[in-house]
Amino acid sequence: MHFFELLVELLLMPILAFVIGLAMVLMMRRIGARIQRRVGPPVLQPIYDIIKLYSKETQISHGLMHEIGIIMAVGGYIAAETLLPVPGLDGLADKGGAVTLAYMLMIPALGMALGVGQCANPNGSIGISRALTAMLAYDIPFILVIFGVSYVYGTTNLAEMITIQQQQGVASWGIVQMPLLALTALLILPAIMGKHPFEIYVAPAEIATGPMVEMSGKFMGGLFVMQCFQLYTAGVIFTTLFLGGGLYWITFLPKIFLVVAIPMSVAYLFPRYRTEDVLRLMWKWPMLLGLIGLAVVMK
Amino acid sequence: MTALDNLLLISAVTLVIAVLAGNSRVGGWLVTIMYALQGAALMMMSGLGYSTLTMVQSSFSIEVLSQQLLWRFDALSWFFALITIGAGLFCSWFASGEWGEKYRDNGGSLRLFHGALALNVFSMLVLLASGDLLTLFIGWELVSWASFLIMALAGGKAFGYAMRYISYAFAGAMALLGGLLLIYAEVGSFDFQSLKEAVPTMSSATLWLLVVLLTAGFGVKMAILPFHLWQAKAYAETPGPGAAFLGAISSRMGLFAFIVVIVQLIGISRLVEMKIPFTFLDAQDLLAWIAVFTIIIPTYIALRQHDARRLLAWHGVGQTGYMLLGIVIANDLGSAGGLMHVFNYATYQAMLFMVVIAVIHRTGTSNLNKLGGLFTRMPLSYLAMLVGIIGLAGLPPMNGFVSKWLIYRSLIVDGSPLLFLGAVIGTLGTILSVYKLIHNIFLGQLRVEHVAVREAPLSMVIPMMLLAAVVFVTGYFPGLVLDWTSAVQASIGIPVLAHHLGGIDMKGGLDMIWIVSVLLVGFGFGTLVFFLGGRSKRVHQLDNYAGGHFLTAETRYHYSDNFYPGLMHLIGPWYRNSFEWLERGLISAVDTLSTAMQGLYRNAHPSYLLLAVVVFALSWVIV
Amino acid sequence: MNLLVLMIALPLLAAFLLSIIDRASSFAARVIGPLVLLATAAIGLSVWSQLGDAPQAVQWGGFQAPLGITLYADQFGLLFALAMTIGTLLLWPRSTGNQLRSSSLALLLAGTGSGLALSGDLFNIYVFYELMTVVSYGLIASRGTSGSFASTLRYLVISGFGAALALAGIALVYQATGTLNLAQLAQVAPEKLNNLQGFAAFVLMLVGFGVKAELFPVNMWVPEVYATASSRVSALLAGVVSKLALLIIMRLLILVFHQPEALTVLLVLGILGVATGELAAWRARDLNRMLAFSSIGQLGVMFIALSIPGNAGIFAALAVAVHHLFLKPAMFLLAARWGGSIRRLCGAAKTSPVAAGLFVLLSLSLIGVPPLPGFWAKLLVIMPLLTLDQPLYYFAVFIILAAASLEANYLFRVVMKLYDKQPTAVPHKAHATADLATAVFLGGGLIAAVFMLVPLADRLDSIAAQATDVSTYIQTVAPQSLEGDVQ
Amino acid sequence: MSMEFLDGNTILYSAAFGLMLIGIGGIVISNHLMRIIFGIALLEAGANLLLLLSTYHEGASAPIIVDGIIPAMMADPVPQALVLTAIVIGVGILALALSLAIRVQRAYGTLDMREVRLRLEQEICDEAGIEMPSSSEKPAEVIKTPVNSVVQQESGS
Repeated sequence: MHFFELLVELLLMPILAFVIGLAMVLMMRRIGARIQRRVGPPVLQPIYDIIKLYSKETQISHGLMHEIGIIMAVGGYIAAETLLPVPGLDGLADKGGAVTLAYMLMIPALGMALGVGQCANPNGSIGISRALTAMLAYDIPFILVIFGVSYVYGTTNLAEMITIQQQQGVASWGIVQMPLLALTALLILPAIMGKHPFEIYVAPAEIATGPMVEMSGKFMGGLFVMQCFQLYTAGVIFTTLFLGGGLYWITFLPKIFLVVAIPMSVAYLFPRYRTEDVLRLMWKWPMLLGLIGLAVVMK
Repeated sequence: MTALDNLLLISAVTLVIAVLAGNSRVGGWLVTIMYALQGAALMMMSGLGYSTLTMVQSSFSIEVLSQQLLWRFDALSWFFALITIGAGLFCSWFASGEWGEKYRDNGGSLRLFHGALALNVFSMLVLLASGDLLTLFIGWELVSWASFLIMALAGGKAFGYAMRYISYAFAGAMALLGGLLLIYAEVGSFDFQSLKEAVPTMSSATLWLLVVLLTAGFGVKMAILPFHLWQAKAYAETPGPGAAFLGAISSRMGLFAFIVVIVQLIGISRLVEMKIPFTFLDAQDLLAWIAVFTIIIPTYIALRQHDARRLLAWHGVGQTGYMLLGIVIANDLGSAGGLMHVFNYATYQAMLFMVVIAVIHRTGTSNLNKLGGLFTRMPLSYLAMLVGIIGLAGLPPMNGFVSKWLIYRSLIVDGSPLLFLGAVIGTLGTILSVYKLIHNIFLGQLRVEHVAVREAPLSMVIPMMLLAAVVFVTGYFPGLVLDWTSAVQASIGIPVLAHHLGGIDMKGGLDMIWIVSVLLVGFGFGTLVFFLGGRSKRVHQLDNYAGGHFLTAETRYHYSDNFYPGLMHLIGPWYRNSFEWLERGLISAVDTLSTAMQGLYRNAHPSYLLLAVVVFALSWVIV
Repeated sequence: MNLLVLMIALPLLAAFLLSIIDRASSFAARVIGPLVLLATAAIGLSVWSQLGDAPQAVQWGGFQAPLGITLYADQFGLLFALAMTIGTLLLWPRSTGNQLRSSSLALLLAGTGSGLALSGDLFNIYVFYELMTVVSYGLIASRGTSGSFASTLRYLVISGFGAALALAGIALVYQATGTLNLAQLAQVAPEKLNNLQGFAAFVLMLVGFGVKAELFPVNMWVPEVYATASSRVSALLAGVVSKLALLIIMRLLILVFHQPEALTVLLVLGILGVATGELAAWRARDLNRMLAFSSIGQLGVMFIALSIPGNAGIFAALAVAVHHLFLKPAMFLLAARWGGSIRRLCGAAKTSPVAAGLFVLLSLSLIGVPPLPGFWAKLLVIMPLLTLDQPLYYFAVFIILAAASLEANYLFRVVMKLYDKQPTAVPHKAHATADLATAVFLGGGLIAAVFMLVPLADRLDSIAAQATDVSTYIQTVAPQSLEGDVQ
Repeated sequence: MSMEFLDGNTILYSAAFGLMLIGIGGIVISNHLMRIIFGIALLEAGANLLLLLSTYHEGASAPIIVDGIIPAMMADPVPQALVLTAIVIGVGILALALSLAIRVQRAYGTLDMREVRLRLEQEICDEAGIEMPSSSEKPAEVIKTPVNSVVQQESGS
């Protein structure tokens, strides 16, 4: 029965996402290490980290909202993954398209923000303020990208986008049809993932890791899990929009890893941007590219 | 007696009861029950909301100046009346308990408050029932002055803001009157139908004049740009639940009239034909752009507010832009989104105002820099506000998301990237701003003076919780509201949106039942994952460290003022108060003219010298 | 129909006899004035009830129409005569000094006013008008302050100037037609006055009679006089006397002058009156002058209404005039205790809640908020203006609407002050009972009008129709053709 | 036409209009109250003359029918009657004006119209308790503030 199949899909999708996300975290760390001429962590390090965090003795909770915040952060991503079609698993892709997904992804962010707020640590609040500002910075070009892609494919349904790209071959891939928009998306990808060089909101030396300042034990563990989802989601969205998604995991996985790896490797070369510089940067080049890209595709 | 007669009669009786018994302890509850009765009377006409009934006439009608004045309800009126009465009910409920007693103890006249609220509801119903352009104007004026009354109740500062409001509103009303009389001059009747028939033959110039006049008239009430200055301050200073009521529905009357006259009678398709010379734009684009700027500018003004009520009120102005945008786009998605947003917005805006007023009730301030950490003290209020801000920001799973999604989707279908971008910029600003709101009030450090604060009384919490339930349920099952909007779409003659209980069935549709369910399940799994970890130790709210130092309760470490310094560093200089300057410029112009005229009257001689010479020369020539 | 003559003669006679009666009994002198006016009003009403659709004319002094003194009573004229009588009765001046003089002046005002309203002869109109002017000088100066003398003198200068111009205008008319009887003029006007000379005569008479009707360039006396005269006198002048001057202009327009240029002049002067009056009122700091300026604006609206050709214009002007007739006196009565700086009015509503409530009502009606009568009156003016489809008329509509927004602003600034809770240094005085009662009566009239809109509008329409019926006028005054008699 | 313009009628009309013109000039230009009052008198005289002239015929006899003989050309009696009335009224008004002028002179000690106007304005303002609106040193306060603050500002000061 379809319903049962769907249920299995819904269960499977977050688990897959989590596993792939873990691998991505590992890859990121390895790339970072290589650029800094270090060896980098062993393969199972991310799993060790999570186990370690969840089994810590000292776990300070600052109240109910602190806990709910973490739950929202993880749960929101778990839900969001079911909207992301991957090979063989469409999940809920037809129940809510790209726009829904974009807004679903704000729920974990909001959860984290609320949790951090409850901690009453000024550094945490400052971090959230910066993170939200950064979101304002990258979401504007991001939304341009989503609009352009939806307009070109004539749908906001991600599964349909994949079908279109798969059926019509590489020439119909988003990256070929709208290279400028793809470039825009690539530029803002590190910011969406909250990674280098747009991580002023954690700035350990300045605001003591910002939102993470009061996170200990499983709270931190929750955020770690969230990070896995985050990387995975970013990779899959870009792949779906521009790289034809994937019919088979064998072609799909390299794409998403590549998508995450490329901007990361380049981004590691840059120093951290200040908040207002993030705004300035995001509203200048990606916006410009995005608008030109839109003008091209809408012509 | 038709159902509409009953409704208006009950509403009038409510007004009488409010005036007679408003001051007594039971008076408020009595009035609240009367609102419930109004709701019941409205439900007698619920066929309007489900397209099984097209129109309910009032048996009351008079003939003035050889004009037959008519009152009737159609689906649009019914939909707006539902929101109006709902807002009245919840606000009156909210006001009837402790809030009212405190208001009275502080020297306020509860009789006047309930009276003004009932008058507002009554006049809005009269406006919604208007059956021709003249009754529309009469209702319009009634509504304007009724809201003036409730705004001015607080006295002091509120007088100034109410005065500003009425200056705007009356000028707008005069523009409207000009427009309506122009229609009369062109069409020869105030009848809706004859206007509709005459529109195709009207010249473009006349139509432009009409659209400008009418949009200005309606726009003042909606507070669209550039008439947005009055609203936030006036609403914010309205006493207690009055602010919630005004915020929820009052300026929606402008939208109602806009829909009736511009969308229904003149028609968006006619607007598309009206090109602006030397540009690629037409009248529809112009309106859409006004709507987008109405979204962006007030939202970012809201971001800078320090007062919770002002912040919400400014968002109210911004949210109007979404409704107008959706309705101006006028395809099935957009108009449904715009209409649905009216309902959704009313629910969460009323609730948010109620929370803020509950906070004021308990702490005595709505200054965002003087609050904090109230989550542990007022958890239910916090929950209501959380639901409200998720709705206001337009995130799933609340109803605000659905209406905004519809509007976004309509813009994608319409192929208007810049409008879309503007709408999203507004949403992002809203997210920033509402986080600041909830953070500064409920999260962070609890102030020492607020340690003893208790949860708001039940008379306040219950309406909030009910509204929160509405916000969530209509987000879960948007079909409930979409049924009504579809009836409205059918009745005003725009394409009807095909929908089901969960949302919209189309290519790239939306099914909120699935989305919300999966979100809830996701949260469930999140909880599971969370409790997999070891036991956490709950520390006291005031047990805090920063930079290795213990922070005592006396130290103010709540990060609240200038919450987004990075952003303000960049966009701060863009706040130039240009519209304030414009307003002041206009006032000084009138003032200068006025001084000149007084001078003219004081120095009589030169003027009649001129006249005498003219007259004399004239008669000399003749004789 | 000697009743008609009585309407004019009775108050005049009483005025002259008053000082004699006073010697006999001062009480009798005090009550006789109001009683006479009451009787006059009763006479007027009985005439009204007899009148029906047929106007009546009376030749006074035994001569026939062109030579004798003609009185012409249609509902239109009678309405204003009654307004004069009843208005004077309601606004009976109460002088602190010489009450006897004030009383006889008031009686004279009522008599001359009625005479003005009922006259069917241009020269009688001039005479009554001049008498009324002199009486109003007396009334203004009766307050006895140096300011009232000075403002009377300044008023006199403008008025004298106007009167002379009106006389010159009459001379021009007589020169062209050889008659001053309105009925005869109505007969010959189309051929003899439809030229530049006729136009010049019209302008001269408009300016002349316009002085009292607060017409734009000759209304400079208005703010000074209303600020210095006692409030009852201001109420009389602004409310009633100005309408009589308006009546003359209406009569002239209907019967004698039909040039389109005349309408344009009215329109332009009306627009200027509205614009200047309302703008000046916006910055007024005291209630009396604010009301004075606003009444200039209101009369400007009436002139704009008059510039609408045909029945609609008269109907509209009549409606606005009647509305103003109720409203302005009430406002001036309220201003009696609230004169002086608006700033001082803080919290006055607490001392006199009824008066404050009434002021709000009157303000709402004045700015034209439906469903109050002011709105419908305004509607009657604007609706025909827009159908005329000319730029200047559109502009007039714009001015009227813009002026209403200004009005809303400045009147509600006052209302805000009234309800302001801040205490003031000077305690507020409650209104005199008589003032307040009269104002409440007038305000009640406005509210009653809301419920009787339809019959009221019909009645005004029929009055306007009767007034514009030139042929009936001619036939009523002089059934036989007078062509031969004219030299 | 060219010959006619010097005939009696023209001269008389010129006189009437001239009188009026001088009268208006007197009212408008002069500042002294007496001159203004005389201006009014002249203006009225001119208007009366104009009224008389309206039916003036050179050489007409008085409109009195003696022994049933109707003169060939009779002057129109109506304007004459009217002018008489007008003169009476005019004289009355003139007297009133003069008496008022005396009162004003006593109160203000001046007959200069500008002075009187200023004093009058001052008196009205004093009575109302407001400042004179147009003193050149003080710029209007309202200009700097929006509508809503006019109310506050007035109550504040």
